Amino acid sequence: MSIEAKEEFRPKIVAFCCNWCSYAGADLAGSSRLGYPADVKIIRVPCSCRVNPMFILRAFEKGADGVIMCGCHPGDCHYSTGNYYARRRMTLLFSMLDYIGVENGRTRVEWVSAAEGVKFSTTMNEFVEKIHSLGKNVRLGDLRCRN
Amino acid sequence: MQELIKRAKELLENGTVARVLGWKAGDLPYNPEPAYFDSTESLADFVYNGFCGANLSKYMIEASKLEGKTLVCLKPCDTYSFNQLLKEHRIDRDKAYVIGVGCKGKLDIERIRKMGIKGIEQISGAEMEDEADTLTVSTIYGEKSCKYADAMLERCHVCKGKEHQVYDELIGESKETKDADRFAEVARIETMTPEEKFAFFQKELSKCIRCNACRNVCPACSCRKCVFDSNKFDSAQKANVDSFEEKMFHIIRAFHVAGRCTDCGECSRVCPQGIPLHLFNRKFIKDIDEFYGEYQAGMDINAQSPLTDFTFDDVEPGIVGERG
Amino acid sequence: MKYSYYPGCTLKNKAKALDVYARASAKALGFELEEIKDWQCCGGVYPLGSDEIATKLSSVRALNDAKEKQQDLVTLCSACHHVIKRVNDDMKHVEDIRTRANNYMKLDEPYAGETTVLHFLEVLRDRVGFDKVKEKVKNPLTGKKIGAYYGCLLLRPGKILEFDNPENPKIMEDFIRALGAEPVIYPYRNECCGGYISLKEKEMSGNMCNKIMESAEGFGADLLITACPLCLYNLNASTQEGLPVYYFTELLAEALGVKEEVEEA
Amino acid sequence: MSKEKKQAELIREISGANPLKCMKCGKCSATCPAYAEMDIKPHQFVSYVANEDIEALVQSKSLWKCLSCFACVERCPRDVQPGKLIDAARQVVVRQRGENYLKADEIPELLDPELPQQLLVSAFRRYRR
Amino acid sequence: MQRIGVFVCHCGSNIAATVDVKKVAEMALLEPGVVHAEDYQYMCSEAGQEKIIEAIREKNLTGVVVCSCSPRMHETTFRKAAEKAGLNPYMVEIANIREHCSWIHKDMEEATKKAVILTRAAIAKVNLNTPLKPGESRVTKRALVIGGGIAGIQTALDIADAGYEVDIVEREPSIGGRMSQLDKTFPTLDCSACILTPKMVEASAHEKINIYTYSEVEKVSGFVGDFTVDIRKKARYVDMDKCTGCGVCQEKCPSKKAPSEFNRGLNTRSAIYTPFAQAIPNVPVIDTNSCIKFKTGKCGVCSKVCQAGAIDYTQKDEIVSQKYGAIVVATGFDTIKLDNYDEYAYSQSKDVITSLELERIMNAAGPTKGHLERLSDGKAPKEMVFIQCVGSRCADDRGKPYCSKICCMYTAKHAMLIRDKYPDVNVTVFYIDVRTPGKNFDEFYRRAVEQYGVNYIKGQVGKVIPQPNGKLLVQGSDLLDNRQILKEADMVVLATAIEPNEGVRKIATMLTASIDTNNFLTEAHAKLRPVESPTAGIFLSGVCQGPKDIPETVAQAGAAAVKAIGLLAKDKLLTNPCTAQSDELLCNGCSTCANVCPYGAISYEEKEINDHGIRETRRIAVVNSALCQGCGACTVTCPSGAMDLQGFSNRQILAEVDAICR
Repeated sequence: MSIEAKEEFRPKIVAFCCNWCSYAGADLAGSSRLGYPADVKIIRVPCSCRVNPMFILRAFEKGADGVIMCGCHPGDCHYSTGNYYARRRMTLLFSMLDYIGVENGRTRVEWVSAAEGVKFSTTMNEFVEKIHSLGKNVRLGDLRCRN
Repeated sequence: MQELIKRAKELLENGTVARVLGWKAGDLPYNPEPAYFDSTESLADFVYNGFCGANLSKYMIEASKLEGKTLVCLKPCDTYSFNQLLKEHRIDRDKAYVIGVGCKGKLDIERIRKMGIKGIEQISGAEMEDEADTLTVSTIYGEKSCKYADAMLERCHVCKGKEHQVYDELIGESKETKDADRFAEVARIETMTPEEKFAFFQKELSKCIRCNACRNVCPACSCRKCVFDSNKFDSAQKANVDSFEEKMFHIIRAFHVAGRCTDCGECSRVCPQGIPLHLFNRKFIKDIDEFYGEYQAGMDINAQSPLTDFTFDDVEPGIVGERG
Repeated sequence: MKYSYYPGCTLKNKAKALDVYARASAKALGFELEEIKDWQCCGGVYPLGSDEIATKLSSVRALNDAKEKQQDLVTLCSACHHVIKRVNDDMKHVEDIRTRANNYMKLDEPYAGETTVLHFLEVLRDRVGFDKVKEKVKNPLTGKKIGAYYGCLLLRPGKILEFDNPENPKIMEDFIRALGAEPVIYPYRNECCGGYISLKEKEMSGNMCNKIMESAEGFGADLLITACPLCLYNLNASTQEGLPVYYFTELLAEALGVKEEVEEA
Repeated sequence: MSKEKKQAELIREISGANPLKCMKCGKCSATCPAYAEMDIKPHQFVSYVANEDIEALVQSKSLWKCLSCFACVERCPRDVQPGKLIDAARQVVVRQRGENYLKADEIPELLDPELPQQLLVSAFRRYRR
Repeated sequence: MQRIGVFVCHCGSNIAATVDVKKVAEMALLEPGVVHAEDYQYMCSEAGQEKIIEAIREKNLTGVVVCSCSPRMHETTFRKAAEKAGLNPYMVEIANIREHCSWIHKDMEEATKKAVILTRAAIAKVNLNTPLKPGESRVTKRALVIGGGIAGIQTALDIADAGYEVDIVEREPSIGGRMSQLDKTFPTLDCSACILTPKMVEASAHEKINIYTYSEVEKVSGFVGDFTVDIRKKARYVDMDKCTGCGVCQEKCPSKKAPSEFNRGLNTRSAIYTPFAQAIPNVPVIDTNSCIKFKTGKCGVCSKVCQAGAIDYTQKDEIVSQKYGAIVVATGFDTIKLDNYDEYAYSQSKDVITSLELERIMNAAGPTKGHLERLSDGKAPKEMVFIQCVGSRCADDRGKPYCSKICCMYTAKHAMLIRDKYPDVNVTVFYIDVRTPGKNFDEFYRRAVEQYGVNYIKGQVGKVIPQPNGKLLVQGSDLLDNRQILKEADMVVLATAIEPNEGVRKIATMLTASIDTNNFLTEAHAKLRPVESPTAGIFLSGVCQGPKDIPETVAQAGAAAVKAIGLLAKDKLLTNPCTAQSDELLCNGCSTCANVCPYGAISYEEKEINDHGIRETRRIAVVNSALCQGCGACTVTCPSGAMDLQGFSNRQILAEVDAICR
């Protein structure tokens, strides 16, 4: 590596995981030693329907480069219907972010069951790779910078 | 207007209503403002003309707490907001006597100014009774005129229709003024590159001075205490700094009213900076229509709002990336 | 109904019968095959290598031509069908191939697998309907016991070709029934005839074809039908006293009563 | 990286198949219609690539006996797709050595009047650069 | 300001090998509110917990962060320790630096950095934690067992023997399940019916057990200790009380063409039928799809011949609603459909059969009265080929990715039984691996080879080719001899993969129990809580959780019963205090929250409110914390932010976000 080489980009990635499926899926990825980059930090929520769009916007505003939400597969929600509401909320939020010019790849929803350690790990690897390809998130931190 | 005043007087006199919620003339010919009239005498100040754009439904929240019934004048589009507030138990139907007033499109003074008409002293042609489709504006520079339709608010060009959704009686004729596609501008933005989109919104939002006029006027923003003023989210407005709500205010606000916004257009109408705020709300409406089927807030009081509803095979959030 | 049609080189030459009977039958059944302009040979085999682009371009051209005309693309020869269908699948699902192919092609609008590729038999089954075909049959082939020989290229890989159940197909049997004949189901109908191996290893493909013939004969077939010129060649060339083998379109034309007019023309 | 390792990698890349998924059930060899003619059997192909034993593969006459009939691809329960591996190996040979299994001057004597174009075209594609 | 103690666990080397635990503790001390930080070998050990207790007492801690394994492992342990020291247990948060950090990262520096951030987030959360107190809920002392196979029967018997009421719901007209269809069982070759029927009888005679056959679970609501379940009792058209089980109706029924489900469709049964002779209850049902009376209105023979007058064509489905404290799922399995495996000619030849069909053929009550014969021509076979792993261990979407576990053993059993009874029949088994982990299992398989001369060939079959002469040509691999085999056989038996019974996904959804991509119900912990669902009050018995043989199923059924008994023995349960709460000063009373609440826990009240001196009556949302399960759906839908979730409040989550993104 040359001396001028820029510091390697290490994205900040927040993952919201529901307690019953995805958090357990992440635990399974851990106990199965299925690695994914350390850039991903998980926040435990009871259900994907607990994830307020404000949390996601806040993460971006505070400098997150990507936010992913994981919940139980539709139909398998521990609370029966939570992920269905979450699905609508996130669809609309992501669409809005896309609309204001925030790269769509920075947000993602994935349904990961407690048995899907492999899927959790692959998803996170993919997502981090995607964020790498998008680079640092400047837009959401920057929406109202008067130039 | 005279018929309206006459009827209001009758209702006040026979005790059906305790007050009238309408508009009174402002200090300029084009800025009438919402007002209560609690006596027949006070109705002398009552006006109803092309500049009475203000949506009075939201005032019914406070009026519902007052003694007696309130006569409220609602234009066809205002009735959607009224219904939505009814649905959310924010207003009391029994406390309102709704007169559906006619509407032939409301005027936007900014549009008139943009046509280069400045120094306005008098405007004629804006009265409900006026048949002509021309506005005559006398200015300090002499008399100018323009087409009524050209001076209309953006929202009137995409009018939801001349039918009142709720009323006790109707007074006055309404006109269908729709001559544009409601989602055309949203669709245009959707086709931009991310860079263009961002530049567009950054430019618009940078004008915001956080005066909260949009929030104050919005019939969906009727919370007793706004989350931006609440410490529950650590987002309370302190100084006007480069902080969370500063950047995200309009997006969060749009999300809060998603599925509840009737697209009444008041936010854009009152914005002193002329930010096209309705473009946020309309984006949600367009998405909701496309993803979950057409839905008009305030139309059917018993319909389930799209954000408190679901189907087992709703689209996945990934659709956003897939449709490009 | 009009379809774009990709005949392929063999059908312009040794397998004219496959082509002309198909066209005549299509006319009788009320649809038209519009041959796409300046088509180029598909290459005969699908280039399996994921880094092969140039060899896929002739298919992309044909596919894009159909797309521009907003028509489905109909094929007849099993090999062409196999190649074009798989290239289309690549264009639809493999980003790398799509990008590189489009870079070569320099089209106004990139091609991304929009065209539907249909084999002539699929048109009969899914668009015309075998019921309809049956109605139009003038000379039912009653009493004929016909074995369908599918070969490999129409069926496999099943997930991409989506032609029929690759291990137990029935489209040709249904076709045979529609013509008024009796299908003979025999287990070797989806086993390989040897394909291009016959160029250098006649004996090998001969053995394989003999197995097919024996099996079909053993289950009582009087004749075989196929959609592939190479299968027909191998089956004919390598078996001395085997069953006669026809293109399925010839029997179709016969049943529809248009065979003679073709032959006269 | 050794040459064989490179070639093994190239074969994996060209074929898009992963030999490590193989569970050694032998269904490919049970399926192959050209089995008898092959010196290296289809299931062995998979382990040769996995073990990066490419020289032997490249010498194998099996490369030229595979019919591309996709029966092994269709039936493989592990999605290893031996047929693709074989084709990729064939590609490696024709590309790197410039060695054509079918030479132009061989052709006339192989022709017969009934032979369809398709056969020539296919054989060319499979056997030559 | 909180006084927070941070405790970093080494977990032996599980954490300490990749995370610099000292550094984590050191960095934690720099965070606001942290007054104590230490690391220790095993925090969950007695000594580790003691350290926490000591620190709470000595340093007057108001909050605790334990950096350790997943909260799903030891959250309760540490909360209990805190409680011992007099701290509200909900003032404890876990930073998961094992499953989410040390186990998935290799680089020490990187893992340590991440651990520091995860700790920081937990500290930020604890700073905003408030003491919570769980409520109480009652326990209904009755259990429901869904499925009346050997798993369900065993579970029901064990729970009932402990003195609790149990209901079994069985979809079929009789209990007995898959085991009742088997002829013999491995590795002892007991007759399956001989060991099963006494259990069936015991269950039906048990005073604490109530059996609903020909019934299905329709709706489930409630939660652990207090489920309400609607059971649909499908109309039998036969009065259970009047019927004497004489069987005359079945004999006289003129419609005898319906395929027998019990015999896997290999023969037929009458329209009014009991599935098999030892059925419990021994009361037939009328299959309206094949009954002439139902199809044409004419017939009525069964009604005429029934001496007891038990036939009732007007019977309707009935819904029974019942309360339960615990629910055990024992829905069992079926063999997969073989549509994707036509290379084995199952649909082309009657002589290619599944192993379960062979069980019926070998059984004296089966379609051939127990004679081994070809279904195509009734001839006795001379050559039999068994193919293993049909649809199991598949990486593509044709089959199942898992090993079905029981096939190796039952194939050895079949091979042995055939060689024993018909010594002139040659038996060949194509296998990929022979898997015999179990007591006396390998010995059993070796007996098949050594004593009975079964020919085992390592290699899969590529194609089964029906021959014009009626024989089957089996084309397979012999990998050890490196040759392709062509073997002519009279019958081919496919060791077909098993899959969870159809409909289990629907049941899982009703129970909100998690289920994996293969439709097996997920256990609460793969190793430590194998018979419990992550959903409290739901227990797993038998193959619905994963492939298993009979002894394993019975063992698991007993284990599930014990878990259910443990729950039913309690009078009251502590409820999760992490419930939603509405801030009455902020609530608009708009009813949006009630719309999304899955538990109907939110209602509205007109309440006198004092809002900073303004007194008014407002419509406000009230959460019933006994019903609220704490999902949080309401909190996000609430436009004013009045609704918040205790333990996962908006401010807590935002603090975590901020700490991570800092």
